[in-house]
Amino acid sequence: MSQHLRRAAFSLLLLLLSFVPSSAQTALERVRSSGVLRIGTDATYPPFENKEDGEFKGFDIDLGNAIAKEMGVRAVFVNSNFQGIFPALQNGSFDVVISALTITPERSKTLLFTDPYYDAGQVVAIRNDRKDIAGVDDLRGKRAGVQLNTTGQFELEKRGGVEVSKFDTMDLAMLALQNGQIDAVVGDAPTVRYMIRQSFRSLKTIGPQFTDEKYGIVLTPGSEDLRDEINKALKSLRASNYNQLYDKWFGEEAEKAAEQQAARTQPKAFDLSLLRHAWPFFLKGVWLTARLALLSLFLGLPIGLLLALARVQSLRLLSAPAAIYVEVMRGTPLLVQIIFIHYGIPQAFGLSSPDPFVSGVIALTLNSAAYISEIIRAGILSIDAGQMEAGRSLGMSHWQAMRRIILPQTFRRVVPPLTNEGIALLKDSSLVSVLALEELTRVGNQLVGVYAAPLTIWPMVALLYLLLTFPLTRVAEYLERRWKPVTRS
Amino acid sequence: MSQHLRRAAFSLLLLLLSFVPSSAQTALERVRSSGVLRIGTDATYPPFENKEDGEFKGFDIDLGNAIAKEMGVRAVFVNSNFQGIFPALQNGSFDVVISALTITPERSKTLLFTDPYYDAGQVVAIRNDRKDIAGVDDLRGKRAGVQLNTTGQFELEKRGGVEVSKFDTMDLAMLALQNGQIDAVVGDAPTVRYMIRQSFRSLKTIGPQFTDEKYGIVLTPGSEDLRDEINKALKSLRASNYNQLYDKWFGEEAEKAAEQQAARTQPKAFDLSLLRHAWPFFLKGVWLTARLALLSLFLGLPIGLLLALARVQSLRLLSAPAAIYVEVMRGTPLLVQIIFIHYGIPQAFGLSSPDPFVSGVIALTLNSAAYISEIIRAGILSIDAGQMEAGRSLGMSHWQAMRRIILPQTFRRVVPPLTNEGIALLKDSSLVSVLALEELTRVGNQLVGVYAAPLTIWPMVALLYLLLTFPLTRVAEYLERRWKPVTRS
Amino acid sequence: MIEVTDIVKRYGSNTVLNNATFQIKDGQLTTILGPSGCGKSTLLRCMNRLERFDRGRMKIGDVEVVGTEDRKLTPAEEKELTRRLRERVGIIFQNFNLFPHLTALGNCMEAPMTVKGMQRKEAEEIARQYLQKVGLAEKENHFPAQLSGGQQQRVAIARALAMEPEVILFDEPTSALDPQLIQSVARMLRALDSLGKTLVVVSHDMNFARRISDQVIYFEGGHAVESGTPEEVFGNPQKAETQAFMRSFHEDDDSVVDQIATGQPESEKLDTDKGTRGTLGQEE
Amino acid sequence: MIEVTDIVKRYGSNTVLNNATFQIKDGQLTTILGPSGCGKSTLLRCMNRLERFDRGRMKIGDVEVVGTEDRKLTPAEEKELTRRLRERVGIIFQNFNLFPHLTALGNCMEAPMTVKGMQRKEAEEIARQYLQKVGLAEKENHFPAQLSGGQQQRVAIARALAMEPEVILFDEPTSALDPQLIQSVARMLRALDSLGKTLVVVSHDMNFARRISDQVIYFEGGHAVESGTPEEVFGNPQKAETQAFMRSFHEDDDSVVDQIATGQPESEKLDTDKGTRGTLGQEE
Ligand SMILES: Nc1ncnc2c1ncn2[C@@H]1O[C@H](COP(=O)(O)OP(=O)(O)OP(=O)(O)O)[C@@H](O)[C@H]1O
Ligand SMILES: Nc1ncnc2c1ncn2[C@@H]1O[C@H](COP(=O)(O)OP(=O)(O)OP(=O)(O)O)[C@@H](O)[C@H]1O
Ligand SMILES: [Mg+2]
Ligand SMILES: [Mg+2]
Repeated sequence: MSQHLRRAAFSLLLLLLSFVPSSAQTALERVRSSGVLRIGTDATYPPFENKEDGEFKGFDIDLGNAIAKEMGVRAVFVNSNFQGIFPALQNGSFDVVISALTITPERSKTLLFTDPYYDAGQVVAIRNDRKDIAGVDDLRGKRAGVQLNTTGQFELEKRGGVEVSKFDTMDLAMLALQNGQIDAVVGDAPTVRYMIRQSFRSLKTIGPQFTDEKYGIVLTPGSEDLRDEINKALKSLRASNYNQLYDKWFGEEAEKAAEQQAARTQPKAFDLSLLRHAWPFFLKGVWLTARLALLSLFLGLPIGLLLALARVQSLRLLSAPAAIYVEVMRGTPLLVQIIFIHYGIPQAFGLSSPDPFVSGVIALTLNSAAYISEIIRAGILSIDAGQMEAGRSLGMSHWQAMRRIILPQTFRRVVPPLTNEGIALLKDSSLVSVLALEELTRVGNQLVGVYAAPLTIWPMVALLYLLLTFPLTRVAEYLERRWKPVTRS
Repeated sequence: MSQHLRRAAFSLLLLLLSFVPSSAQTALERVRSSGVLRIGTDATYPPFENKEDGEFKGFDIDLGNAIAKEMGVRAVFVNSNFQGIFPALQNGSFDVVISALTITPERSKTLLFTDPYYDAGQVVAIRNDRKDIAGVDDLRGKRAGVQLNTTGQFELEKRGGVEVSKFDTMDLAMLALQNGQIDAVVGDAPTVRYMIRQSFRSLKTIGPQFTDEKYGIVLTPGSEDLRDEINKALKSLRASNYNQLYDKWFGEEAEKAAEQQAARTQPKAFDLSLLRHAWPFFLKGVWLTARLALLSLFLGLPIGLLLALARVQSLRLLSAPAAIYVEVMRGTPLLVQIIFIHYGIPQAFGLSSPDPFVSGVIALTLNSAAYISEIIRAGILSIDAGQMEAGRSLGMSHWQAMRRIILPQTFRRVVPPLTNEGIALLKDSSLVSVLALEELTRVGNQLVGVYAAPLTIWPMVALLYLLLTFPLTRVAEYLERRWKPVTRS
Repeated sequence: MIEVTDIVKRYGSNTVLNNATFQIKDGQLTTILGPSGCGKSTLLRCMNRLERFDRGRMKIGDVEVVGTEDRKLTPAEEKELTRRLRERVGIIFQNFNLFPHLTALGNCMEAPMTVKGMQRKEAEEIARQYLQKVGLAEKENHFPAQLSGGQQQRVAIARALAMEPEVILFDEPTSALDPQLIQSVARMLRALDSLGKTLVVVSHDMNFARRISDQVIYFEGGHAVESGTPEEVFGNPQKAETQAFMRSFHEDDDSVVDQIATGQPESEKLDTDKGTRGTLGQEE
Repeated sequence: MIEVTDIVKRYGSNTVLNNATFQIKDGQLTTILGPSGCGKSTLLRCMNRLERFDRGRMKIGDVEVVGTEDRKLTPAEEKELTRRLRERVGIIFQNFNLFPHLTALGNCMEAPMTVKGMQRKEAEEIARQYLQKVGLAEKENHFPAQLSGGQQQRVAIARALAMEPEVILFDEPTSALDPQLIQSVARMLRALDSLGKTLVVVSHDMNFARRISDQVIYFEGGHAVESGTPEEVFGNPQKAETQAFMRSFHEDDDSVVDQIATGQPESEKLDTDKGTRGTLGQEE
């Protein structure tokens, strides 16, 4: 599961730990009296939990129901995106969280875990045609792909002797493996298996899970009684029908079923159902990107105009600095400019760094202004010299002629290149993610980590950018038509 | 030390392990007979080893000399950049490597290590004014910064309870700490100390090193006899003057001395001496970036021109597709295009991925062509309709008039915006690092990891980009002057 | 033989050519006279297919063009038509439209090279020869922006002549020329004419027109009011419009000068743009 | 009073104005005649400070300008100078230079509004009034590209007049105009002149010049060869150049027509660009 999400959720958690709602009843009493066990889950992680046309489905769901049954109550599932799930648990929106959560010492500090209910170890994936690798131990001296900062990576590095290629996202690792650029991939068993079924039919997992991450059910500290009750339930389940439950979701025929199902949808089409879960993230990203780009464009235009004007007039005192500014701002990488504006400058003046968004907008503005100025300058120079002469001869000052005669003719000419710049800004804004701003590209990366379908998420991201540029280009087209110079015929 | 470097070196190593030169003598015999111990080192990692005006300096250097003395031979140091150091050791360019190398099981598989000679554990750094943190255990519930994939991160995550912020590079973590965005930084003791001395005087390290990474001297498998000899030497050194040697470089007065020295050069000026070590890396990056950008620009120009021509003529059959192409290529993020061209398309057609460089150039070309086409189109539209009429009335075909009358006038007008595009390409080429191409930006990131001075490396990177754009802008200026339309006065 | 029959050309609601009809014999020099805005330039532009007319027929040599409302051409047909038309017909624009990025010489060489595929040397020769004829031999390396109005106009003439078309359309070839140049242009036209070329000249310069034309067509309100030999049209014009127009052209008749001084009423009749043409006389 | 004294203007090696010297009294209408390329436009451009001349002095009203070689002005001085000069002096360009993005009306309103800070309504009134005078009342909403050559020229005239300058420089105000319009322009100039405005008109139209001017200056090779009343200059020119130039202007004298027909030698003398002006006669 994506690092970002996990960290984000965790910080939020720490933040909210403070105000736990004080309730007269204990957790268990509450459940008993109400007769319902409210279960929070992030239904975006099949085969553990996801929503198919409104229906909760998955191993965790069945498990939740089974447990409730054992306890003689009814299970009610509440869908909550992962970032919100712990805070929601804290303020009592539900009693437990069952959402394929790994039991970690880190979390145990602040949360209450039941006994583990699922063993999600690491597995090795290879190509179907690969014969010489039978398990993790055969990876000695081979190239194995992992996702950055996941158990898989740490494990391999602990063992050593394997050349570890770290990928930003699991899917990239799988792609690399499929394309034969690496020998194997190591990752969470369920995730890997799921991915293979969904999008990488030419790969297979081998050997046993060689570590154990265990999933557990989460409660808030203080609801020990409920925890114990659930543990009892789990124990008796293990004794009875846990196994068939397991087989239903992870057994042979499950695999087969899934494969058939997947086979029907091969190659994986553009799966809109994902949008149902992803849209809040996308929305956030799109909104941030749009704000960054538009703000910078509209702030960059006047500055660019001034720079252009400074360069087309004769006073060296004005034109020289403008020229240098353009040379430098275009010459140096935006990333460096962002880092300097956010870290360097404040440090130089002993100030604390500004809000990342502000730094981002400032950097994008100053940078785009340089490009815009050159576009406008070219436009101004393309206007026939006779126009300025005519204006001046009528008594206008250089600036008056500029404003009233030259610039109006210039703007209609520079609409297309200015559109270029606007669109470029939309893209460049993704660089501010270095300030940990979660704009569209970053969000895409995160979601690709969550869902197994890179070839679904990336087109989605692309599409969203397309949708972002669309209004821009439409406006540009309109202006072009609107300002079309009148010609003889 | 940078992940990238380590991995790169390691893969090179594996590659070269095959042809170990078969030598009659054993390693020890060779040393004895020649009377010199040839020591390889990457003199870019003070205080262990660096070159000050041609002189090897540092703890490892002194150690090397001491060991040689013990063995009754003379030490000769050979400087080799880290990527080349193991291959060089393999093919016998020197007998041992002393270069602050951590002993890892991974390396032990393929290399011969002596007993550890230095204990480089993890330390915690905080702001001088911070009182409430006395050691790693006080980090519970605090925000601690680490470098991605370093022992520091893994340690903290093992311990848990700490909110770990992962930074791409150590220096960014230090900056964040200095700016009070995090509470502490955890990292390799020597590195952290060195950084603090060099660039972060407002920070300090606290508590003991709470892990032990040990540095060892490296030999090739097969030179066990030499290894044993060196271990003897080390043992007797520990008995004698190892401590004063240690104090000389890491003791109080060393720190003071260094601080005074640093103080003299505060705030750290643009330290050109770094260039001496970094230039080979920079060179590689610059060269790759330049090739990517220029190739794409020159391939993108004709394509862009064709697109523009397709759009300014009346046949919908040609103009419509061109318009759509532009809309889509400008609309979607270059990163996505790169990934699709390198992974998506080959996968779709069951081909294996092309060479990353090729994929990169293709993506950049197709992308820039869209922007270029809009620039040229705007230029064409800015030419007075009378010109086309005049050409046509003389019997020229639409295309002849375009080629001979319109375009020549267009190009002089679009030089500035085209320069914009060329420069943008230089920057965008950094996106191909997603295909693990080590262009300038990536190299910068790596070097910042190696050296402690972000505010030295980043300006250097910026400067190099500036130097890359410089010829471009000069040529543009020249063309502008050269093509300046003749005016009345 | 050029036959123009009932040509109609509109710009939106504004009918610029209104059933214009006339013939021009091969090898003749025809001058088109008429008040400003009566459609002369438009006519020439239509004859060169720079603009399409809405209705009517036009026959130049064996090339026939019909109005767009009568028949829509396919792009291919259109292309072929214009090609054939333009290899016969050259035009000199009222506002020159010189190529600013080329020297006077370059302006004249361009078309022969690209269209006729001449060698540089050959084209250069021809270009020089015509620049010579218009007396710009030594300005050949000036760019248009470095030339005076008259010089620009002469470059435009040379550029058109260099293509040696059968039919040449001049839109006010002398507007910016002094009497001496007007004469040499006149001489040039005559010579071309005697070389069997067909010339159509739009001009405001009556003397010029009277002096050199075989045929004069008086244009007004978008159609050819009257046509005939200079003697006929200048001597005893038949139509009222023509008479009115001619009356304003007898400088030797001093009464005109007085007219002007006093701005007497008849000037109200001098209305061509259907807008009332004001006279400061009214204010005095 | 306009005094031009020994003005020299060079383009590189090419001396365009060569010690030009003349005076013009206030409220007079002066016509400058001369062969193409003799420097007339350049002179006007210098008088409007669109170009700087190298040597000599020029006094327009109380504004004095000296050649750049004699005295270099600071940007500030330059700015002030041009401002003062241009609020007195208006110019009408040989190639109009209309503002393509503005309608005929807009072209005439722009300056009054920006420079004189008039209100839109006020400016509109004035603009309409002058468009009226040049007979373009009903084209006021056309863009330059939608206007005929003559109409464009008249918009240019109206645009300049709308600023109501004391001195008006016309660079061939009638090149694209038909006789009727030439008359009304003549009338207009007269009227302006009777309003006490000083007018400098560059023209090739002798009749026009003779008819309306108080003073005629004959220009050639960059300096004023001869100046005087129309009667003097046209009647009995003193200088050889003037005579040669005048000879080519007596349409009633049929010999000229013959000359042209036969292209007889004297035409060789008709050289203004120092380049040999070829005549097709030679080829016949
Ligand atoms: N694109 C256009 N839209 C509307 N009206 C136009 C357009 N182009 C020209 N006109 C009108 O068509 C009429 C004829 O124009 P044209 O240029 O043919 O006149 P002309 O006879 O050449 O006049 P002149 O002798 O002044 O050049 C003019 O009244 C002009 O206003
Ligand atoms: N920028 C320039 N560089 C070089 N020569 C130039 C430049 N501009 C004008 N000239 C030359 O200066 C001379 C005078 O030009 P000018 O336009 O003043 O002539 P003119 O008297 O107005 O002629 P016309 O009556 O044809 O308009 C011409 O010979 C022209 O070639
Ligand atoms: Mg016309
Ligand atoms: Mg002129």
